[in-house]
Amino acid sequence: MIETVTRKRIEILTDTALVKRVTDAIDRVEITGWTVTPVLSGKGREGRWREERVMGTDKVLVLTIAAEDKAMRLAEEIAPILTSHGLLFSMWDVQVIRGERF
Amino acid sequence: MIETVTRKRIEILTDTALVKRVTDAIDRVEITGWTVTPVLSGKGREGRWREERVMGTDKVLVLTIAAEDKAMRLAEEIAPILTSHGLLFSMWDVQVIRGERF
Amino acid sequence: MIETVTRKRIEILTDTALVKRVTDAIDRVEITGWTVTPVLSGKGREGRWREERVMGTDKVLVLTIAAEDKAMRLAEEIAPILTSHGLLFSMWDVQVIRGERF
Amino acid sequence: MDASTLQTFTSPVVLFFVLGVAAAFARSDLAIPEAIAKGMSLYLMAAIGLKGGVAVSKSGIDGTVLAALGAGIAASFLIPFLAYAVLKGFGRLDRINAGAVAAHYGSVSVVTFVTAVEILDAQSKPPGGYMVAVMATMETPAILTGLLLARGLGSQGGQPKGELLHEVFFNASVVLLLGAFGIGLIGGADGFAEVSPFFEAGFKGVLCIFLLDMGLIAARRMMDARALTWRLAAIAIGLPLLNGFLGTALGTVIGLDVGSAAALGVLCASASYIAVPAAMRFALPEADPGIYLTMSLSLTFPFNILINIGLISATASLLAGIGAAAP
Amino acid sequence: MDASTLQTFTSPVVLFFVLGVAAAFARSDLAIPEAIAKGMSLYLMAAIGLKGGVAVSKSGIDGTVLAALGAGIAASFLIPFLAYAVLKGFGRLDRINAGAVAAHYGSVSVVTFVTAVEILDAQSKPPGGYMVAVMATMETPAILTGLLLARGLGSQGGQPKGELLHEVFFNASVVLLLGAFGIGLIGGADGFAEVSPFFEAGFKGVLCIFLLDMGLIAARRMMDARALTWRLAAIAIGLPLLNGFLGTALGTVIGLDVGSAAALGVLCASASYIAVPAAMRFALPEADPGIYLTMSLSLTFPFNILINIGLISATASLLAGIGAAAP
Amino acid sequence: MDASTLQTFTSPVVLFFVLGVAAAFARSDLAIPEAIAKGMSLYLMAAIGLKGGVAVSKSGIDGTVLAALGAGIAASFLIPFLAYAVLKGFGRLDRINAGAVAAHYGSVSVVTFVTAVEILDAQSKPPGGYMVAVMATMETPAILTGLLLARGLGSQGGQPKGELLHEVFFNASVVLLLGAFGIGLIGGADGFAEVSPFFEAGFKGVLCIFLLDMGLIAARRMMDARALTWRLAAIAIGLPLLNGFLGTALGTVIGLDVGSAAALGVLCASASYIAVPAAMRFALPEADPGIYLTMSLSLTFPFNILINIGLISATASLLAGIGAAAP
Ligand SMILES: Nc1ncnc2c1ncn2[C@@H]1O[C@H](COP(=O)(O)O)[C@@H](O)[C@H]1O
Ligand SMILES: Nc1ncnc2c1ncn2[C@@H]1O[C@H](COP(=O)(O)O)[C@@H](O)[C@H]1O
Ligand SMILES: Nc1ncnc2c1ncn2[C@@H]1O[C@H](COP(=O)(O)O)[C@@H](O)[C@H]1O
Ligand code: NA
Ligand code: NA
Ligand code: NA
Repeated sequence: MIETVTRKRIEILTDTALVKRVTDAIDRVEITGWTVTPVLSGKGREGRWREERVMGTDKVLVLTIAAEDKAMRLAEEIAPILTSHGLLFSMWDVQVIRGERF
Repeated sequence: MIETVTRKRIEILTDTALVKRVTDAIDRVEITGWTVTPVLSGKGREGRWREERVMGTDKVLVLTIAAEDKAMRLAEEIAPILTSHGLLFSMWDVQVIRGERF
Repeated sequence: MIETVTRKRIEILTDTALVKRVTDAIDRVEITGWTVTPVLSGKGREGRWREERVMGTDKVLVLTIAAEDKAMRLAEEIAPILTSHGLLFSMWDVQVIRGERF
Repeated sequence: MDASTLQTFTSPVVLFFVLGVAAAFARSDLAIPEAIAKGMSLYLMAAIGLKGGVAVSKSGIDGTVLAALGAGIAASFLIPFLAYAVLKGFGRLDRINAGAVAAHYGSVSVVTFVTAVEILDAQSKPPGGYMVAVMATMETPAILTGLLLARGLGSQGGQPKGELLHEVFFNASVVLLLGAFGIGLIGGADGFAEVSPFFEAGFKGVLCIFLLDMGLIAARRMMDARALTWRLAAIAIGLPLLNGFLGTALGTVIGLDVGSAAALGVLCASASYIAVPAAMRFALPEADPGIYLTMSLSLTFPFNILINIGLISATASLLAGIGAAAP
Repeated sequence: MDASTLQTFTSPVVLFFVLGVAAAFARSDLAIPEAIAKGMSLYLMAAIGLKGGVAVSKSGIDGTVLAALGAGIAASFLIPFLAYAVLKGFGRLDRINAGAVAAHYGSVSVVTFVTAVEILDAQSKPPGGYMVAVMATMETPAILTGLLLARGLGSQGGQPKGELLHEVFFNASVVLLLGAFGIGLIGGADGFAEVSPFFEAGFKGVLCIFLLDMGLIAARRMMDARALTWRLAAIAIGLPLLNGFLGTALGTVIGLDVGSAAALGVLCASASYIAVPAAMRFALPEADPGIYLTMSLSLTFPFNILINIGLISATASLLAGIGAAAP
Repeated sequence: MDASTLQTFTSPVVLFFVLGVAAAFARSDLAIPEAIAKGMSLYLMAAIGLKGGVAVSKSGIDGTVLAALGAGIAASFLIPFLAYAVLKGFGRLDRINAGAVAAHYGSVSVVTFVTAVEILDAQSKPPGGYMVAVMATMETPAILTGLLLARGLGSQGGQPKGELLHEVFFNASVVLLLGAFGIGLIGGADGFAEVSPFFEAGFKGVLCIFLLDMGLIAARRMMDARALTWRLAAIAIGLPLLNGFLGTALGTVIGLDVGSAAALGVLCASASYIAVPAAMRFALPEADPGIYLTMSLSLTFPFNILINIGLISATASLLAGIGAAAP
């Protein structure tokens, strides 16, 4: 039977223009990697958005898997700009194979 | 240490043509927002699909984060059309920062 | 109140060129379906990548929902090529409606 | 099969389609990005709409045009009844699926039409510019008939009726085709001159690449398809043969020129695989796309492109000859 | 409104924009894939840059060109002050949002400019090729003024200043416009001849489809917008009227020909909805895109395309007439 | 470096590449959507294939053509042995990575070839149309040699051999190039006339934008690259110099005209960065893309475009002169 360990999977919704600020934070807390996936449209308190790629105001999801302590440090790094920059932050436990990578 | 609260993250796979029906249901149960992300291809009981964007029969994922009670109400809204409309519904617990938003 | 059951949601990050190897493994362990979603860019031990679609060296996420036993069999199928092929594997518990499908 | 049928196979447009089919069957990984394919389909609709509008701005709207419009709309409304009967009887489909497939056969395929125009032009039988308007008006009536057959008059499956009608009448291809037609009509030849390097000069090349993609998609879907019964496969070939003949005959009877009668035949023979599938996912989500897309896209579409357009063109010439010979 | 204003409405370019707006208001699902729209906007910038560079390689750089460049840069720096005052006073916006919106109005819209050039060309008042360089240099100064107004001189909201200036000066559209301008300048008419079938012949057609998309996007954003106050709506119309007049007058005073003066007026009147919004998400993430995008894209942009370009063109002719009459 | 080398730098095609490199190094956010870039690369392959097929339909297939095909296939099979030896010895790579990189250098870069054709055309040394077929056949043999070197004859790393061969022979660019070549051959000049406004007139413009994108991607990858050793960097420059000379000499010896000999030289000098990387991810997933992509795309590709094509062209003229002078 394969052995798995528990890590945190973090998902941050952010404006494309602000991705670098998010990934810089991930690098700063020394998480080994991250992955960016596209988003098409959405609705929030500030109303609906879609077809924003031409204007450069579209959003993406940044995913990263990390050990709990680094995940919490990332949460603290991101928290101050969460509301002002319109980010959405969520995390949960996942099982990974070969956890020493994260 | 940053304080987090637990919310439900719901993910619904749906035909692009039916997105509005799903997001209307989300709005009806008064969840504050949702996000749509693209899907490339897949396989299910009805066989494989890919390259459907030209035909308009492609699919997307609708993500939404909500408090448990609203999440359950959404599940009940969606359940009746789940099989007939070929939707895929899953949800799990996530930790979020500033949970009062959801 | 709607009844939900617990299943595993598995997420595998893989090179586009290797998708078929991953979905073949999913089919082999007799999971009913899978869904492929796009990825834009990322960073790992092997450095940063982006704009690889022209070169055909880009990546995608393969998602699949399955009962625990099948999920573990998939993990074992995938484990041997995990590091050599640069895959990223994570899984977690989700609640689904009408679990007999999975 | 006469010379004009064979001629089809030296056209680069058709050869690119064949290349796509061959590449897919050889399991090549060749693929056109979906955004590009979508963009090309919008381009083709805008260009064909404009061109038709400019043509009508020159020729004007007369009795023939109105007759063609009426014939097209009637055909789109009525073909689904015929198709439904065959699909339920011979094809053994249930009500929902028979209705959904019937809607596809009553509606039209823009690319089949466009390819037919290229082939007819090359055979010196150019259809009238107003046939573009006929095509645009034929897209939607069939959807209504198909839904009626699938659901009956009363229920719409919990689906608000207004929203549905709206979806049907303002769907993307109808709006773009008629909108561009209107712009062509307003701008006329002068307005078109400005934009013709883009919309006219590029047209055939874009059509080549688009058909390459449709060949890939059609053949891949065929290979992915789980057992489509031989009965349904037979219908996917027989129905366009029958509808093509009926449409061409109807066109000849109402007095259209050879090219336009052939174009009406092609419209009747063709089955939608863009506007209608999307409408069906919306309005009849219980219907199985594996049936209607495989029939319309993987069987009827290639059959029309490769064989039926040639047959219909020959039929139209024949019927016109009979008409001319008759007193 | 004189003849030249009305003439606007028979141009296919403008008619496609109207079609987009109408389709969106009719809630049609017509949509251009975003990758295609992005690709078209890059194409338009490369083409206009090349064309401008080739024109200047022929005409050379003289005093008029330098005066136009100076006037443009000054206008881009100064318009945000005017806009900010109006937005904070009459518009009742807070400092952050007033600064963000002001930056949009000081900067320029490439597509508005391009459409104006098409219209002015058709009215036999072609602007000088160097106006492309003027446009490119007007994109960024306004961003700096807007940020200064929003944040004051000191703080940059934790944002490293160097990174910000870099973002502003090397943003995609500035680089592409000036780069293509430089290539046109180096290659000259000979170099351009090789690539002109692509960049020149396709230009108007691409502009049509791009404006169709902008019509869809502008109208959809309008419908999605939560209460934009009537005060802000009034500013989104009034400001381009005022800036258009001031810019045209400035152009006339510094001795530009009619077409170029009108083009300067259009640049002043137009509000950015590509370069500046992205810069604001980066540098002023607290500002509400619902305000600045709706104003610049959904109100000012259509107003300029449909009405204001015509007005500015007429104004330029009028002012040139007065200038000529004066001793 | 003679005049023909310098001439390269006034071509808009090359200047757009330089613009892309410069923009990336200046850390501009300029980017072409990936779907557009993919679409342009398919367009370029279809166009070059068609053009080659039409040319051969005119000239016919003779001994020279067969000699060129044979020489190309042999070069693609053999160059990886040379490259492997250098990469393992001087470059200090392990077996897997040396084999993967060697496959890239034996295969070809379509865009390098296309750019070379533009430059050779401008220098009145147009290569024969059959060189397109030579290019297409050179894509895959090197992949087989590279895998052989990396894995030995026996094992394929658990990879079913049939699947792999299939992947290699039916990969997208081979299918599209040869398919379009075949269509050009069948359709001939008449068939091509219909589609030439799209495939011919747009060609150079699309190449400009595509090279802009490749400049951006190549330079960004260079900046993202973790330490590429100076040894590998030296090989990425030295190998194309050597292969370019050998290929040109081979072409001259087997009796090709100057332009075709130069084109063969460019094919030998160029390294694949589209077909082969994808094949390596599939067949040698343990190899590091950071090595093979950085070498082929970020070093060899710019070196070939900016310098080596010019050198090879001059070499070909020189060798032809020597050949002519010899008794
Ligand atoms: N900790 C992580 N979290 C999320 N994605 C990761 C992580 N590490 C690596 N990745 C992704 O996996 C890819 C390959 O990683 P690697 O094999 O470490 O180079 C990267 O380019 C990222 O897209
Ligand atoms: N409850 C939610 N679940 C999922 N996505 C959300 C939710 N709320 C907001 N979003 C996303 O976050 C974006 C910004 O939200 P807001 O800052 O509330 O306007 C929205 O446009 C959505 O894409
Ligand atoms: N077990 C699964 N895990 C992930 N995605 C699935 C699964 N089953 C089905 N899907 C997705 O849902 C779509 C429709 O499934 P079905 O209704 O079974 O044909 C498929 O095409 C897949 O994209
Ligand atoms: Na039909
Ligand atoms: Na302005
Ligand atoms: Na080579």
